[in-house]
Amino acid sequence: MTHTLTPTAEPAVDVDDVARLLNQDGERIADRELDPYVADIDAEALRGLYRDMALVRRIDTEGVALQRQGQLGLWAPCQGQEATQVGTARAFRSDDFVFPSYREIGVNFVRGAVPSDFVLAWRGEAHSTYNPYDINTATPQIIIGAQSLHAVGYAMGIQFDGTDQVAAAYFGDGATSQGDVNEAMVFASSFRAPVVFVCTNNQWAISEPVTVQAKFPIAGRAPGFGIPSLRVDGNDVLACLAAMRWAVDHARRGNGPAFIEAVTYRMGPHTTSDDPTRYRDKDEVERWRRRDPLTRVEALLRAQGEFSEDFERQVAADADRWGADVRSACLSARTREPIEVFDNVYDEPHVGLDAQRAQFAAYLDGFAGEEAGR
Amino acid sequence: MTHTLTPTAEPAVDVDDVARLLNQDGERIADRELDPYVADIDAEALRGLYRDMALVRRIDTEGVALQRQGQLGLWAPCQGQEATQVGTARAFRSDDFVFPSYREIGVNFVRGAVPSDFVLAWRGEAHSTYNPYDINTATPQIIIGAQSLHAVGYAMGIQFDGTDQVAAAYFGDGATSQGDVNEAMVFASSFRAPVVFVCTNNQWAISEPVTVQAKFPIAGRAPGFGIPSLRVDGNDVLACLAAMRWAVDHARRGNGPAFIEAVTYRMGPHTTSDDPTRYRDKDEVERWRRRDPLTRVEALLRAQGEFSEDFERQVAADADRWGADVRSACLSARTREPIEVFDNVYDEPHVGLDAQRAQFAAYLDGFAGEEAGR
Amino acid sequence: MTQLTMAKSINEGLRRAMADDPKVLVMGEDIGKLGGVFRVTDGLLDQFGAQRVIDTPLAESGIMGAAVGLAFRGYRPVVEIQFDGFVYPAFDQIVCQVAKLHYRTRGNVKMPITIRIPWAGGVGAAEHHSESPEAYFVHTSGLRVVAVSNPQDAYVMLRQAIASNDPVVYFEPKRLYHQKGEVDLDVDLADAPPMGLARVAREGSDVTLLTYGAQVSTAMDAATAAEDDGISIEVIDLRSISPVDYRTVAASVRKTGRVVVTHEAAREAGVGAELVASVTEQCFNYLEAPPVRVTGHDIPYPPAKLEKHHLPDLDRILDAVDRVLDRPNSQTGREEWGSLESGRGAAVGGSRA
Amino acid sequence: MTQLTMAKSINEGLRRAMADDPKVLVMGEDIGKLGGVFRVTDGLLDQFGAQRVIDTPLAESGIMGAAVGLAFRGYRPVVEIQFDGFVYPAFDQIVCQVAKLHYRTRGNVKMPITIRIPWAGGVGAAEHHSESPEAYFVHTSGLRVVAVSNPQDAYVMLRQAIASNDPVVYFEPKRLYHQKGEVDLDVDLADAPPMGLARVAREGSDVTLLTYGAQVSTAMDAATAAEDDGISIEVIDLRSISPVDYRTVAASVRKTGRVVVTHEAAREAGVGAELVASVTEQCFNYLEAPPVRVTGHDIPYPPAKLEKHHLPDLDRILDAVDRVLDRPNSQTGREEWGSLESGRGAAVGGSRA
Ligand SMILES: Cc1ncc(C[n+]2csc(CCOP(=O)(O)OP(=O)(O)O)c2C)c(N)n1
Ligand SMILES: Cc1ncc(C[n+]2csc(CCOP(=O)(O)OP(=O)(O)O)c2C)c(N)n1
Ligand SMILES: [Mg+2]
Ligand SMILES: [Mg+2]
Repeated sequence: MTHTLTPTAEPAVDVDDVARLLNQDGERIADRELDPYVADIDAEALRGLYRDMALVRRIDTEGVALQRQGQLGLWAPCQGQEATQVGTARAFRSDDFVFPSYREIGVNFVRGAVPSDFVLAWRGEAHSTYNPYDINTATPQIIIGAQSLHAVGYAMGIQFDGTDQVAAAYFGDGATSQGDVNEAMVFASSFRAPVVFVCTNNQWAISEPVTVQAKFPIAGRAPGFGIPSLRVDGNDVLACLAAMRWAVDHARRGNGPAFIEAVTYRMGPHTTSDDPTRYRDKDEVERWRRRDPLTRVEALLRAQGEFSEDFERQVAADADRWGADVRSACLSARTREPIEVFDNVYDEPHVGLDAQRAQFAAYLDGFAGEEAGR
Repeated sequence: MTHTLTPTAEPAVDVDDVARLLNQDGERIADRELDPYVADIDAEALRGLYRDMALVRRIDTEGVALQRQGQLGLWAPCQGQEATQVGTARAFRSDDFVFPSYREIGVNFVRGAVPSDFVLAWRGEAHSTYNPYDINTATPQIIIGAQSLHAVGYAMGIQFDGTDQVAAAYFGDGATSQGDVNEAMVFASSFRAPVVFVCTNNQWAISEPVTVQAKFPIAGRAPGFGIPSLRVDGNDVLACLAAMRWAVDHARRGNGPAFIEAVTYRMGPHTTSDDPTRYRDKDEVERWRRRDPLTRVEALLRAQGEFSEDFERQVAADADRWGADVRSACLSARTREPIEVFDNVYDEPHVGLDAQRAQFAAYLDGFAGEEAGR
Repeated sequence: MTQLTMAKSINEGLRRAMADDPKVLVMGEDIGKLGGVFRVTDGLLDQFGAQRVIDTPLAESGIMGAAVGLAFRGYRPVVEIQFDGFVYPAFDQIVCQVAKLHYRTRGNVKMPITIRIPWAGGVGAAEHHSESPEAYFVHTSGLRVVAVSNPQDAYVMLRQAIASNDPVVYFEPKRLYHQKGEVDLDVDLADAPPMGLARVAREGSDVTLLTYGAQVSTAMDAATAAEDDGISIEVIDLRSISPVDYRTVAASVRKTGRVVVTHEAAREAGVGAELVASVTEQCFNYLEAPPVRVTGHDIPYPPAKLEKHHLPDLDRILDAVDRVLDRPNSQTGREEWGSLESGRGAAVGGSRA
Repeated sequence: MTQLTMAKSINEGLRRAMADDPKVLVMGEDIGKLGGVFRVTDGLLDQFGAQRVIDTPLAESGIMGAAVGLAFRGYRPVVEIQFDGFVYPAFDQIVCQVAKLHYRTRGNVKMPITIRIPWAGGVGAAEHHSESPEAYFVHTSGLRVVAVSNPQDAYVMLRQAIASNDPVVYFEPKRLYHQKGEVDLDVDLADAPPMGLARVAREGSDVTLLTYGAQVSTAMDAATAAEDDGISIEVIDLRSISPVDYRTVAASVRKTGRVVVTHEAAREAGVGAELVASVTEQCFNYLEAPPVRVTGHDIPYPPAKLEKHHLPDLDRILDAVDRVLDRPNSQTGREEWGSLESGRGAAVGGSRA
């Protein structure tokens, strides 16, 4: 009823006003709507989710360490967001196409990225490593919000091709302020495109609390665009999986776009260059530490007697292997040759750049001799 | 409750799902919420609104005629939208500040524009005529949606200055797809800025029906940004006035932004260059002709015995005078001197442009002689 | 061969490209039922349907971003920006995504997007409808930029732009839309001159006149007028303004030794600056006089009634020709940047602190 | 006089401008509590409060559009764009509104907006964090564009930019943020050289080396190195790149007859093109050799590990100096645009239709 006055009071934003299947103590909460979407998740599957999160956390820790050791120029940690990333990403089919932003370590992990993919860009060796078509995942986007439109365009293409794939875009709470993200909702809604928007509301955009972007629940914005949405506990991997399965299913069935707001927390700094003590309370961080996405799955599994020492050891070993692999991919990186800066600017011959490249090649050739002479 | 699944069905868009105080036959409809806002509107005031609309229609007709006669390069007719423009604009105080788009003839009329202001820009004599500070109205914006942000910035300034003015932005249904308009809602909401957004949903953006932009009621989008909104019959001048008074009042009292969607119809072409027969039904136009914003006020006044022949004559005479004044302002326009293209690019001396100007002056000086010589 | 307007030849280019390749689609504002505000997409909706002729919401960044996503999916979107002055909301998507994704993904993701822009002035339009933003795109590495000057080129170069795996910004001069010319629609596209090649539009020996787009006809008129004064002007239609075919340009300059460049866009850091700088670098020893630029002033596009004083017309071009030939001209006797020599303080601006 | 980093001197510039004029406010992302990602606005929130130090939502078009509205209201907003590569979403508001409103309103509405942009590369950053977009703004009539190279200029020119009634794009080289220099914060701003004036950073007689921003120090290093070879380079720090103080430039070129221009931005239609074109137009008869540009390649900014091959360093500048002096250099014996002479068809691209 848009023709009666809507309330003028600001809706309160409560981080606990979320769909949830596991509480902080790891107790399973029934949810009539979401339960069907995770009916198949047995202990084995749950352990799989736990393992994913543990490995992602390890990759993240390794990334931070490598940056501290001067091996990476930068790292954008995802600690605290493992459930959001793993839970949502596990809802895709491999032939769905995902447009992540820079912090989606867990999404890329689930999509099939290999160790070097996590570090070489932050090391400054390449803007991207994997071929997007190999893992049906675009290279992580740095321009805030831009990828949301790419996902919509890709989804329009799916529609035209008549397949039942879906596309998805990941972005942050800060990103919701960008025109692009809103235009993406307009386009998705108008074309009923099979796209899912995943907003990782980790409470912060660098130093700005989410209230600078939105004095209202972000998930409440999508319905205004005609897009159904769901606000989910982003530290509850089961709820994230269920919500995302609902959303993906919705899009896959031809019902158009869907929107997920995963309410979580960025435990670390924005990037390794950031100093969060300048702008946020230790208390807040501590409060969220008690909501750790891994511990609550562990608690559930333990309560079910499904968290064996064997499993624990295996996960630790796998994590160590991943950590080691990431590290060695980083340390063994080969820096490309100077002349390769000219590669792939264009797909076809380019008279201007080809000449410039030749000129630079001549410069590089002469350089050694000249250098010696000086 | 954003954590439960929202309905997936598209909300139906019904042009009659609007707040209304006058039906098509000019009968007054009671509305508990809006009535208080027009309690002071007696027959005299109603005649004033009617007169405004009649004069605006006449200016519009004159503009079209002048364009057809080759006196204007273009004209963007407002026929059908008089109630939206006059009704909403009458809700402002003169010290409020308005950011209109290019079709707001009635808004500018109410704000105090003089005859030449309506034609000289379309004639190509100037990008704008009036000094915005004289009538507290920015020059009409052509870049779709851009002015929505200007209004928010202005409103932030009002806030900082601690006055009780409000700012307002007018834009169309098409404009709601632009990033800028959505960012404007984000900023307005975050800063609780005293700004009112007026979306004139005239069903068309050039050749695109509103359903290309939004498969849902536009007013329903604002609440998602934390902004209360109202969908009003844009052909009902009384309802437009009431709704806008509510919105302006809301903003003026420090409650932050408000949003009005006025549901109306663009009776004419997009501009005089446009040929709407290519894309829309005659029937639709005819249906909307029966909703004419002037006739229903006339009917009400007649029913009340308040629409005298005298008044009719007076309005006709005033309209004729306005028409004549607009025409003569157009025909007597002086085109500026060639060298004046350099005026006002910068406010302060500019070594580059000043040299270029001098060079061009020398060129213009020499031109006559050289021309003769050739 | 048939006589077609430029608008119609572009329309045919789109139609045939779409017929030949199911991955080609067109998208933009009002391009469907209306056929575009210039009727360039007229009839395409009927022929190809709403999935390939897409009326989009009114948001240029959205259009461009969606086109990027479609390119990711293997489509070849042809995007129409309704008017030159409305491309800026899409600038971020063009500069950061369209231009860079191929580089970013090390060639794995192609961006075969053609961005059609009805372009430039001289049509008496309202503000924002007569802009010449081409230099922004020329300065953006990763894009190709072409500007057409006649119906035949419009047809062929559009086909080539759409066929290119690289993103191409394709400028269509509005004031030529209704001009007719001979068009061979059955030309063998593989045999036609590639869009990267410049064309000597008129041979001459005294002055090389470089230009593109609608200015080509103004330049041709200037060359004809100059002939009466015994001055032989070689007019080069650059066609591609990024990259520029300097082989053709240099051959001409080495012959004439004198260069005039003309375009509608503002002068400062415009395409003309690049042309003068490159020609000077490459042909310095052949130059008999400093190249002169005849361009729009460094002002926002003026109101329609004044645009003729902004646009570089035949007389301004001829005045510049006189300058490079050291014949009497409007600037004779004036010191270059004369005003610079005086009033150091006041003239430089920004000193009010 | 005191030793300050450039970041601190800009911070002081903001602080004092805000203290002097209540209409000055700063706005941008993370500029409040955090003090900006480069700490340039450190302490301002505490001193001036949240109404004058405004942490905005994450939307550059929104920031710029709101700044326009504030300017309408009589404020003098200083906008921080977090990194050079994030200015593009604001491009439409800058080009169509900030740059044009004064012209559009015939001088009635002033746009005293300062757009601060942490700028350019050489700091090993991720993609989009090392861009040099200045030519886009130089080509935009209605804007002034400055680039600072040392803490003192940074302070004075920021004050002048904020005091100017015209919009100013103010580029701050990231790689100089932490370099210290002598700063006189009590300089009389009315007496200080206006921001429009160039500065002869080092006198010389053989070659004029034109540059701005962080490249000034590279240029100074090159001049020092060249001295060992007996080459005397005059380095000019342009400071204002729109407009350019051609009086100072021309005086130097008339003395040296040889010009090298260097900047990080891509070459094509960059600021260097304008400089070469203008210098050629104005000083043609004094030129002994074609001016040479030493710039970033015409490529998207490369990954950090490769940026040193993109950025014009001391060696590339010296190589160009050798070229303009006709000394042996890397291009000796190569035909200019050599590849152009061969392989007409394939090399021009876009021919796959
Ligand atoms: C267009 C643009 N503007 C600014 C930035 C700088 N920036 C990088 S991350 C970031 C905050 C993003 O916050 P959010 O969207 O919540 O994502 P998060 O970092 O929390 O994952 C900002 C402002 C950018 N990358 N792109
Ligand atoms: C940024 C931008 N894109 C495109 C246009 C071209 N254009 C002018 S009016 C218009 C339609 C606007 O529709 P709407 O917002 O509904 O306003 P209305 O014309 O119906 O009043 C378009 C696409 C423009 N002026 N600005
Ligand atoms: Mg965040
Ligand atoms: Mg409309």
